Amino acid sequence: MAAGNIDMIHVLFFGPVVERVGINAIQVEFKPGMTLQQLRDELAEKYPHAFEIVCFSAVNGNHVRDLAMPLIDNSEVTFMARFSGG
Amino acid sequence: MAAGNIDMIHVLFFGPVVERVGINAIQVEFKPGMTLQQLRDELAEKYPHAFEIVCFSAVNGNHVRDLAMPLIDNSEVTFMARFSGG
Amino acid sequence: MKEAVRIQADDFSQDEEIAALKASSLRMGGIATFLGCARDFSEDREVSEISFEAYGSMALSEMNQLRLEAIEKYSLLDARIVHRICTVRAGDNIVFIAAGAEHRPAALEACRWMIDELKQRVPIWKKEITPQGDAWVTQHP
Amino acid sequence: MKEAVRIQADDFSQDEEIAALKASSLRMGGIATFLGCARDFSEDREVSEISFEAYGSMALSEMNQLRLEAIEKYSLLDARIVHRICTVRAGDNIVFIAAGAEHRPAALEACRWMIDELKQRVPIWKKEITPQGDAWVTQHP
Repeated sequence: MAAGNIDMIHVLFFGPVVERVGINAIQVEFKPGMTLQQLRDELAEKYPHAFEIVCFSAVNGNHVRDLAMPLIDNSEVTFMARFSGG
Repeated sequence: MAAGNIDMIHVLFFGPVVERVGINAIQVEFKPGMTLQQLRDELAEKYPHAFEIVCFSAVNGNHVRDLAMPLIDNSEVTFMARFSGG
Repeated sequence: MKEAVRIQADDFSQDEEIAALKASSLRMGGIATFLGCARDFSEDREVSEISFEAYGSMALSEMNQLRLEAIEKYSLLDARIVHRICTVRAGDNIVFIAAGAEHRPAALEACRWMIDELKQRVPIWKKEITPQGDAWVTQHP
Repeated sequence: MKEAVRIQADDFSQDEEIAALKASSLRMGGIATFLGCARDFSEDREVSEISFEAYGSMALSEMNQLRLEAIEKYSLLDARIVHRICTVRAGDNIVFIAAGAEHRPAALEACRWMIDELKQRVPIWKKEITPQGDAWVTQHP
């Protein structure tokens, strides 16, 4: 962690989740050792209505199914509702 | 049978069968009670090389699987090789 | 608008065929198509062109029947079948099948069923033209 | 020539996409396509338009990955995937998938696999726009 800089996780929301969160991106302070599950739990507590429809998670644009995955700082994390493209 | 007229069966050949018969249409005298099988046997005796590749028969443009079908005069009959369209 | 089932020498346009298919219903959510083309066989055999012959009246009536059966069997909103009868070279279009349905499984299944059935029951024959001469294809590949 | 995998607002032409697909190989004997269109739901619900949103960078990378997997899995000669991200009305094109192979079974199976997989793994969401307001579709139909 560089002096004076707080390392962050960049969280993005899309479509139906944005509507329930009320904003399409938030920054969460990165804590060493933090897992995707911990981030999810933290956000789900803050935005329970939005997380009711969250089905998928991605880190830096890749699907992540194992929520035990440790995060690294400056990651781009997304919690997504079921897709309806096509 | 009209006086002076001999009723006929019009036999058509296509593609690989024409090549083996040497002609694309022939007339066969219609005999009352004649079945598709009898016509086939008669022609197969005359054009054995062509009938080696005959797989399907049609009468008046309709597939006929039951060769016991009696023919009526002036029918258009086709003996066809396996199809290769598409 | 062109007929939904045709035998013709000329090439066809997918855009035109799809536009015609769509014109039949605004409830069409899925359109599956199959386009058969002449393959370049030149690595195996020296086939330079492929020529098609049909028992025209029967082929057209079988294709029309096939379209109606597919519409009934898969509850399609519409379907189209076009087969060229002419001489084609590698890359040229030969056959086009399109199936439009409310949802995609019916469209995809019907499209496959139609091309499989067409090959089984529509009286069309293919001749391969090579520098050594012509040869009718008498077995399915 | 346009990229084989694209996300775009504009409509696309099947003829252009097929020409681009064919350009990759003269050994292509079968091309299967799937076109997804906006259905007119007006008999059930008053949906006048459908609007799409994507996680753009991930959607494009998933679509590229999907194309490569399909080419590998079905030994395709080439494949294309185009998805529109915009607002569409009944009858408008949404998604286009094309699979080209030497023979038809691979093309037909790969086409179906790609559209099924796209719906499962590509981050795109659909919002229905009605006179009563907008609503995101949160379940598969």
